Amino acid sequence: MPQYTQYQPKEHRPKMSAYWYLDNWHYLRYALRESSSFFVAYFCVLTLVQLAALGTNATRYARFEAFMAHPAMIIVNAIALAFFLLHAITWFNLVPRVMMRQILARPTPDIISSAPNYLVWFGATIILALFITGVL
Amino acid sequence: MSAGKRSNEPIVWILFGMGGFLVAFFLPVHVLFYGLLFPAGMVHAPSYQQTLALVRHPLARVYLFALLTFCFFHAAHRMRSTMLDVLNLRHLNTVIAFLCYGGALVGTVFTVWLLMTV
Amino acid sequence: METSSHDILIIGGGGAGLRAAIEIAEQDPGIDVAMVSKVYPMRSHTVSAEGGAAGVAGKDDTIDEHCYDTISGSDWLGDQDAIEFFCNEIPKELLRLEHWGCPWSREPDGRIAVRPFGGMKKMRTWFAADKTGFHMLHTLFQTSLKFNTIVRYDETFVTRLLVEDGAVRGVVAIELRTGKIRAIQAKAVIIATGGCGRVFPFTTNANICTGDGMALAYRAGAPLKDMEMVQYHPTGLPFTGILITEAARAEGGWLLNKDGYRFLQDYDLGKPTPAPVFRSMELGPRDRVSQAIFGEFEKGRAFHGPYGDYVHLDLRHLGEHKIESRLPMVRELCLKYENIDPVREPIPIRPVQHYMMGGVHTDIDARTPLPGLFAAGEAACVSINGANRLGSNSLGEILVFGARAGRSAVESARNASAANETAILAQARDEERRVEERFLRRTDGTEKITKLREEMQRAMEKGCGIYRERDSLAESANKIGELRERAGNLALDDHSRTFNTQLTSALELGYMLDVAEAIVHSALDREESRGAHQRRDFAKRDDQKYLAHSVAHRSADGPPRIEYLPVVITRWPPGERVYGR
Amino acid sequence: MSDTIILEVARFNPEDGGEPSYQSFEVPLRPDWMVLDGLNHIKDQLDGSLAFRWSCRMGICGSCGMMVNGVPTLTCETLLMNYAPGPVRVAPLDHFPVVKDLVVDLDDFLAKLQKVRPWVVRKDDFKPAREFMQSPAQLEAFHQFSLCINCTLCYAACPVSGLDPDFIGPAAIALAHRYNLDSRDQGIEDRLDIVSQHEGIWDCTVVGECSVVCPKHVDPSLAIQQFKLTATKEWFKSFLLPRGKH
Repeated sequence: MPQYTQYQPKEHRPKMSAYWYLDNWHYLRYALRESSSFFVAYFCVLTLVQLAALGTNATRYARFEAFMAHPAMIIVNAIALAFFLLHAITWFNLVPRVMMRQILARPTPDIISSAPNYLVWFGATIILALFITGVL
Repeated sequence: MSAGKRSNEPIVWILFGMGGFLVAFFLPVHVLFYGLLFPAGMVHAPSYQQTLALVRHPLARVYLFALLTFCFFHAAHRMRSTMLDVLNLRHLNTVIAFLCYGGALVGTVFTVWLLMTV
Repeated sequence: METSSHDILIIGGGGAGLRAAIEIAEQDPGIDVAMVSKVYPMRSHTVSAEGGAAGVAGKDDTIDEHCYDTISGSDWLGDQDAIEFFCNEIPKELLRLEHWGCPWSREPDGRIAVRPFGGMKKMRTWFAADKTGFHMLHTLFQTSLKFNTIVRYDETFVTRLLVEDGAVRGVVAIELRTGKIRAIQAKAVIIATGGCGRVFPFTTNANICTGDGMALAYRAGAPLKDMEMVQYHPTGLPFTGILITEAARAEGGWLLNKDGYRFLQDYDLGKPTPAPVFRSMELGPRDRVSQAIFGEFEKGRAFHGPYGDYVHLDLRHLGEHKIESRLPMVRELCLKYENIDPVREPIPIRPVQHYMMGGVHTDIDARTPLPGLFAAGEAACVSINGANRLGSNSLGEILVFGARAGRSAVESARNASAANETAILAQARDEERRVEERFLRRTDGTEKITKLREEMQRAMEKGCGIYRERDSLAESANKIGELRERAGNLALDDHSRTFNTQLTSALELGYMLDVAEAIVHSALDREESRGAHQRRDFAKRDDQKYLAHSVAHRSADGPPRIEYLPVVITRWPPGERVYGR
Repeated sequence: MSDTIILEVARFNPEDGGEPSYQSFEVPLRPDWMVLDGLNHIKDQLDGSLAFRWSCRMGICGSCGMMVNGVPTLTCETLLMNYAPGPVRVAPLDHFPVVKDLVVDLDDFLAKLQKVRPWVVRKDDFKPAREFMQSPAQLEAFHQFSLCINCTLCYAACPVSGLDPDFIGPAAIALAHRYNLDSRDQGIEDRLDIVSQHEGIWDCTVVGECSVVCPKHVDPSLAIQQFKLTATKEWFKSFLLPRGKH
């Protein structure tokens, strides 16, 4: 018989991998979704810089615009856009569902809760685009 | 985990939640124009004067204040959870929370100052 | 050896055990009650019950009608005083469960909804969709968590009752996680371990239903009553034996043979009507419906599948909405285990062992003949089920008699005399030695647990199926006797202490063989046909000789001694069982 | 197609003093066999010392959850055929201490379950002579969250449960929420005291995997987020009306 400290079971406690978020696609998607926050912070700071440039004078703003046109900046901003879209889609599929469930107090098809958000998103994007481009 | 001490997390959570909607609804179009289409010259950017006039409009100031403030807190909250979960820095929770929400607060102060002086 | 001691000890953490524990805790917070269960309580087999629990609810229904349905359903073998007590108590118990949070299905106005059920003349079966047992068990378990006085020994396997001076004084049990063998003393012990379906090869019962409590009591000297009364449920899925609830028929499902014909009309169960009619056709009692399906098998009017013959349960005409709202689990089970959708296809079904009407002999107060020992639920036989239990009476039984056992145990524990602890602990150490020497340390065994179990199951199916006769019963009895010998020579691969499930399988096999012996000998002895006990060689009911409970006493060596106890008849003299007319 | 499949089964026996390892077994691949049938074939025919829990084999008792190819799964209702040609890796549920082979220690989970007060709390001591009236809509409000079978797959799927052993976790919070939503219950304040703490709902970062693996579609993730809404509402209430709470 193997030696064994009777009645003192040594349970095996597996350690979680430091790279657990690579274990499956859902976890990775979660990690990416959370990482969008770094780009949100980045873009907010960028907007503050833009405001500061605007508030100084036209030359400073032109310099800001030149900086933004640098290919590296365009690539970073393209990545930021991708992250914002990932955020938007995951957010609209989840949060309105929780709120709808809270309000209606029964399970509802996801389409009912998420569809209005996509409509609002679409509308807001068009209106903002008109303001930003100076059409309105 | 004894009964009685309810967390004050709701305050940051509600800011995070508001920010989540604003990020989703509005940030994509911002980065699309200011970060991509204008700099790349694919859409003609409005002039300095036009842009200045736009942000000086009272409604635009209110909008930008709300957008940036909530987005800062949204980002702060998520950066904190990313550091706790993904980077597994749970033992530094207090420091991380201080840095993240503190950063968001600093961002808010700057936002107010810039919007008032622009 | 580690020992502990409590006022009352409950063996089994299912519906009856939990109900007893709550009753005791509510009666007197000063009483120290412990519950030993070989699985976590919410894993208990109560969880698998589907259709509902019967209790008079509507204004057009009366207690007397519930009594009559139960008595005629039992083929007059149920004790009428117990049945009357049961029918009076059950609505209160079901309400109590409602107050504890059980999510009963509701009428639009907020009252509890009821549905029809087999053999019942009125709508009186309370239900929580088709997961009634699940919801009842979880409600009971969660409610039990609020009582700090209930001590639980989860995943602790009882190997023996401690009996001192004729009275039960506790148990010896193995804590599975550590392998620690401990003595748990108590002034009163309640057995609530459920049934023993696993002695049969094809059963709706869970893996844990191995008759542990029945065998423990039987070995300690308490007799087993009406063990020949084995219920076959008409509708189990072929291969797995998974239960398709009777509620499927109560909601309007039809039984069809291979010609698409509602064959129950050929078995004196009434004429087919589109909508279900109480006590008729598909709403007949389980024994008669199972026998009818078996009749179709014999006439060659069934389908032939890889796991034997089967007929169809057709729900298609109920429509998707009704199936989803009233029978969601039926649909889930069919999709998962048969890859068919009952909304579009008929369900293949065949009769399957489901329930033991018999069990540890108790009186109306849940007392066994052994002082200090009580029993409730499927493990016990009061008897309210007689020769055939009506669907939806068992979920009520665990509540009514679980609570009753709790009250009786409180009384008994209060009046118990001081125990001779030295003698009890000596017994416990003997038992520890037995488990270690016969199983854990033994290396020269030759018999395989699996093989013996399969042989037992085959013998039980052959001898104690839906129809029985002397020769095959005698053959099965011999086989069980032989297997009991061989079970003394088991070989174990696992000699470790930690969570040794092979050790528990070996001990369970011992329990099952004891119970199987009681079943087969009780069946051999009852030379009549009544309810679930159908003898080809004695096709008629014989009230002259057998309006009586069989009571099997274990003998040290050789077959059990079978005695008979008269049935309690109060207001309903034995009559003909009439269905569909 | 081959008529057998390889099961790589996690083994661990503390009494061997050994490390956890995997052992391969070849089992028949039958069209109606579940993963559990494969394990039972091993237990019955190949190696009787393999330890795992199972009981109802119909997906309702919640005993037989294991990691199958890295995914928390109820082995009694998952076809072996889904993993053909194999091999299939079967391991104990993640984030729990392992007792032996495929058996994990659930004591901590049960303690958490009890902690959230999963029973009807009445502050007014009202006991109706008959049932509490509850409309089908009121039943519907909590019914989904009452379907949890305590199989703990959600804990194995939840990285936060792995990172923070104190996290009350998906199933227990969903159960607390179930009682909060029950029209018969008045215990929400008690439960908020327990669950609206960092180790309760606020530890959840909405990975959402708990709801993906839940075999009964309880959607614990939804329950937790709803609970956060409620807790936030209550927090603002007590902030604005500090003495509103008697």
